Amino acid sequence: MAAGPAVDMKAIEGVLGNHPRGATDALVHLLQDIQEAVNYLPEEAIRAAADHLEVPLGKVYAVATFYKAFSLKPRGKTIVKVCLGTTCHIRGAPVVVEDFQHGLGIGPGETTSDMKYTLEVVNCVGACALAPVVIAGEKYLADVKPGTILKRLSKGK
Amino acid sequence: MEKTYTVIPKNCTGCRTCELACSMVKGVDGNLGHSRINIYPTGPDRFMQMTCMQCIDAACVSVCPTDALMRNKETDAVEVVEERCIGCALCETACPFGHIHFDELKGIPLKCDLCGGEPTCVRFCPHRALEMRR
Amino acid sequence: MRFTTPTELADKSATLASTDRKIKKRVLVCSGTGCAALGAFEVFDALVEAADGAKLDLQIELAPCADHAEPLYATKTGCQGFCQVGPLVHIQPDDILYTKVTPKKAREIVEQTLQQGKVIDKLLYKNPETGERIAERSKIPFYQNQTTIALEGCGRVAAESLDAYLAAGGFAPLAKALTLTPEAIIGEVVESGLRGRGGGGFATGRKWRSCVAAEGDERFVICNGDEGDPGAFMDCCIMEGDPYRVLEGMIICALAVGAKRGFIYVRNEYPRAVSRLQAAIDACRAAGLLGDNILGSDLDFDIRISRGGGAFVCGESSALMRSIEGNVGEPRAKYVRSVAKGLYDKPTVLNNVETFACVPAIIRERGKWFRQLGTEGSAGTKAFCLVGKVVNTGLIEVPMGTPLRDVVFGVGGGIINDRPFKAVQTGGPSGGCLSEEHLDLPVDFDALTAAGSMMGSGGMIVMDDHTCMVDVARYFLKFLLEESCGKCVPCREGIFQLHAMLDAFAKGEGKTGDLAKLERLAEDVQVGALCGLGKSAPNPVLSTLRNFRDEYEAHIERKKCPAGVCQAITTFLIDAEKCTGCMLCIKACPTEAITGQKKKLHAINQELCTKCGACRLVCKDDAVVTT
Amino acid sequence: MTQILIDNRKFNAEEGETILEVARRNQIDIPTLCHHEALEAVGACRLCTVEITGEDWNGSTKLVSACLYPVEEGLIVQTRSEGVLRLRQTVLDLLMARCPESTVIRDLATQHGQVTEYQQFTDGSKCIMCYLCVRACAKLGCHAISAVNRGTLKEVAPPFHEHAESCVGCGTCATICPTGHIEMVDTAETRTIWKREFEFVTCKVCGEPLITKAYRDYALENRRLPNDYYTVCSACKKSELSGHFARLSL
Repeated sequence: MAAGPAVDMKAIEGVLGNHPRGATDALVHLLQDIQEAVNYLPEEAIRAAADHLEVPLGKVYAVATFYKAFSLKPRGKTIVKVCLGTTCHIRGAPVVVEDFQHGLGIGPGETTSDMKYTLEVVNCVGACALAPVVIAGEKYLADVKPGTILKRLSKGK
Repeated sequence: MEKTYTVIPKNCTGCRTCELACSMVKGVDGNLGHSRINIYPTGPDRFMQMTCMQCIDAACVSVCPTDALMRNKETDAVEVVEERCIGCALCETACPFGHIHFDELKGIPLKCDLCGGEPTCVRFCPHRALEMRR
Repeated sequence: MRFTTPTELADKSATLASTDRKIKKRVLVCSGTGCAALGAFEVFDALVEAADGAKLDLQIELAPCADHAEPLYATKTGCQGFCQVGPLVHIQPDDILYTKVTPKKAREIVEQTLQQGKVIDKLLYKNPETGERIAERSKIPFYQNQTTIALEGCGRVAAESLDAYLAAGGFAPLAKALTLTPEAIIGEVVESGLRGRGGGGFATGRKWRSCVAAEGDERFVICNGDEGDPGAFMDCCIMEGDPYRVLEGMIICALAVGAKRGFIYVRNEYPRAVSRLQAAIDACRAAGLLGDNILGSDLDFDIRISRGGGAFVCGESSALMRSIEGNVGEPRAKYVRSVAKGLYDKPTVLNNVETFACVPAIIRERGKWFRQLGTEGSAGTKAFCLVGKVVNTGLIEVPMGTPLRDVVFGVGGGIINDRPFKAVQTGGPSGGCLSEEHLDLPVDFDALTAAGSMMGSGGMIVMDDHTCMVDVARYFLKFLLEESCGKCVPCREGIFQLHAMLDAFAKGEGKTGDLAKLERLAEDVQVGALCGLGKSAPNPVLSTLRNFRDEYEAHIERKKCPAGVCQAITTFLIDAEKCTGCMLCIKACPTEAITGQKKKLHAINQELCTKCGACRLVCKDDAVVTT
Repeated sequence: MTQILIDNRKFNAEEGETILEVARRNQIDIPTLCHHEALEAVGACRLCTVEITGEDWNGSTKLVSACLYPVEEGLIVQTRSEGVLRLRQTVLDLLMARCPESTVIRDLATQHGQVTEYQQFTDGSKCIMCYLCVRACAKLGCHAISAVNRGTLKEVAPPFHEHAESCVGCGTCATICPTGHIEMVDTAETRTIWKREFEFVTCKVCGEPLITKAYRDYALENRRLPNDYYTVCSACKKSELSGHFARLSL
């Protein structure tokens, strides 16, 4: 495992405490809570979850790699989600993804080396009227025209 | 069960006809290594036939995780149900007598199943050293 | 307060309703995702500020949410539908709808409309065809042709307030259901002709009945809110905008089938729906509407939220149940139906959000009422998300059987920039594309299926002549390729190969005979895959092949993309006759590939052109052409 | 007891039995890749697809997987209909493209008349994702490997794609793998599998490798067997005991 930032075990233990020991059906929830707390799923967290819920590690790993919401790699400060829903697609979202590749050198699922941005592509976020739409952190950027996204990101609108 | 498989070591001359017969019937291409019965010399002109004793509380049966070893109610033999075997080879290790040979190629254990009640080895033993006794 | 009898509930509702009626003016600011992103919160703040200063006797609500303090990210709320012209401000009881409101305009609204009763003309919706301004919301064509049942309360009430739901008559259907026998409730649902809104269209009443008939010591009710189809967000809007209605539908179902535990499986991308539903569940527990002895009756029922992990396949019922159990969301073969062996192998009723949202109205108005809406085989109404290259993008609900043309050109207002209509994609990735010849098709379960598409959950994506159908099929297969669980061979390997073939077509690498190969594999995946996702995965290919075969042939035989979308085989040029030298395309081009001066013919440098199509998108004169 | 028709022959079946069980019992060949009698059926390979209909189905038919479909009274099954054969062929064609290196798949595909060539994967993998190894490992209670990721990227791997921690080196996965995808290397002293090296217990008489120490420990803990059973190989057990028995029979 590549050396990432130090893992906040306290936060993880805090999350574990919210789920009863051995509650196997809470697995997906627990992993979601951990990711919310520490931004990704560090190996330590996956092990801790397996221990806590008394689920085989292999199964936890299978679940963590199956669901798209989970990231096993540390993610950037701002998670930029490019919607690739149908409307966004036909209104030019693939070009927005290319803009990231050209401008920041990151593809979907990748993080800039300064840990500033992580690019994620998501299926329809239900904001088709704003297509193509990009969600930067918590901000919706509407009607993203080709070649404009990086400027808008730095301006935050 | 009507008859019991019985070895009579004092009649055995070490001719190994039983091994040959068994491997012809049960083995692959008559490979002697596949014989479920083996003859061991135990002294001058003394031999011991070693084959599965179909133990009552069989270690191989209890160790199997998939119930791939089952007792045949008619013959009382412990048989391998190949389709149920996942190839863990625990039975080979578990048998205290060394009577299960795990065939790496086929991925299944080989053991004596009494040939469905009429053992070939008994039929071929020229010296009545193997018998089905009442 | 905790209601211990239906009468207590009815009294409280009546009191709330009468207080409600005393409010002179009510301003509803839409905070749906679209409006919020366009500045609905700033509008709301400005309205409140101005109203405070003017000391007005009125109520301003951020409909449907009341907690605007939360970050924008979380405000994916159920909306008033007409996202295209947001932010929307709806003033009641006058039914005035203001569109594209800005904070500055908000002050104007307070001064002129609220204080002096004057309608501000320039904020009204302008009918693009007639140029006429329309004041009343109900007279705007977009709303005029709609009938709302599932979306009845969406965007009209504050979503987190149980009181608001009660004031609007909420939970009266539950009180009524408590006086009925389970069989009578099911009978009502059967009578209504309600069919599952999630895609399959299975008769809801019959499903409930078979669950009752199945053997088991415990039964479950599951609400499927894992709305994964790209371009569909109806369920999201309902869960966020009217969560109590969904809960009420589930409680009535639990009463009918004898379930004690329920689950709502909410898609990972809908955090706001989770918090809304959780708040609603908590409020219901406190009010004695969930938990033991609901409204003093024998009914014990509680609901838990289960969050999805971002997997489209979990919209499939057996995968969804595996996911609730904490497993990888792989579907199982459904040879034993989930009503008999579902969650934890117990009898389970699984319906989607919109289906449950229809139930309270059915109990209230009787099944017969619901049945007379819609068509013979498809009763009631259906919510759709009308998106794509259509003028009025938004959330709509129309009676089943409404002709496709009325939806696209009536409610939807036609195609953007008056381009030619090409296709409507319905049913999401599992659905298909309908072409112009289907425009007069009545939209219902059976008609769509017969035309080679399907109802699906209700996404409706409109496409114009600048949409390439090969690209659309490729897009959906790419989506499915990433979303296939990977369990069975036809889906995992078949979709990969189908996608690879379409990829080759888009690059101009298709060979004669490939279409037959594509078709055969698509048909095999359709019959051979394990679950509904896999079985329907080839639909986008098969339906586009059926209706737009010539486009495929153009890609393969002529190595050309008629719509000018597939980059590798498209060249962008400027039509010297049409170009007016307006410089719009020069500004839009991200790679500075277009040169030219004002009022002079522009030119595209092919070496620099990345074929993104930005120039064509902005050109008002149709001067950017593709070959 | 119900009666069903398979390939126009009538068979009795117990309630709860699958089509495959009834067919196999009556020596009707239905090919499978992911099926194993001792492991829970998953219906992943789709090779066992058969065509079913019923008398009151008005002539409509359905393709279902025989390993999962429970029999019902009056069920009519065709194991070699045109649709079945076509699908089987497609499944094998697809698997051929997935793992062109696998001779098992190639033989099977050729046997079924391979017709269509698809874009081949070039990663050299022979894995067809039948889940047999994963299920067998779970059956033994080790859970050392699992099916991770999804879609085309789905693969069998230990947690974190690192060495398999809870693996005991029993080798069952390699034995059960139908295509020989799982790599297991044995020397006189060690076994290497899933990026781990295991030391063998050797026969204390002849020194032959027996089972891995980890597997022995696992079996001792989970199967409650006396330690000595593990320290002598089968041949030496027999040889030692023959002398012992000879003395007894005197």
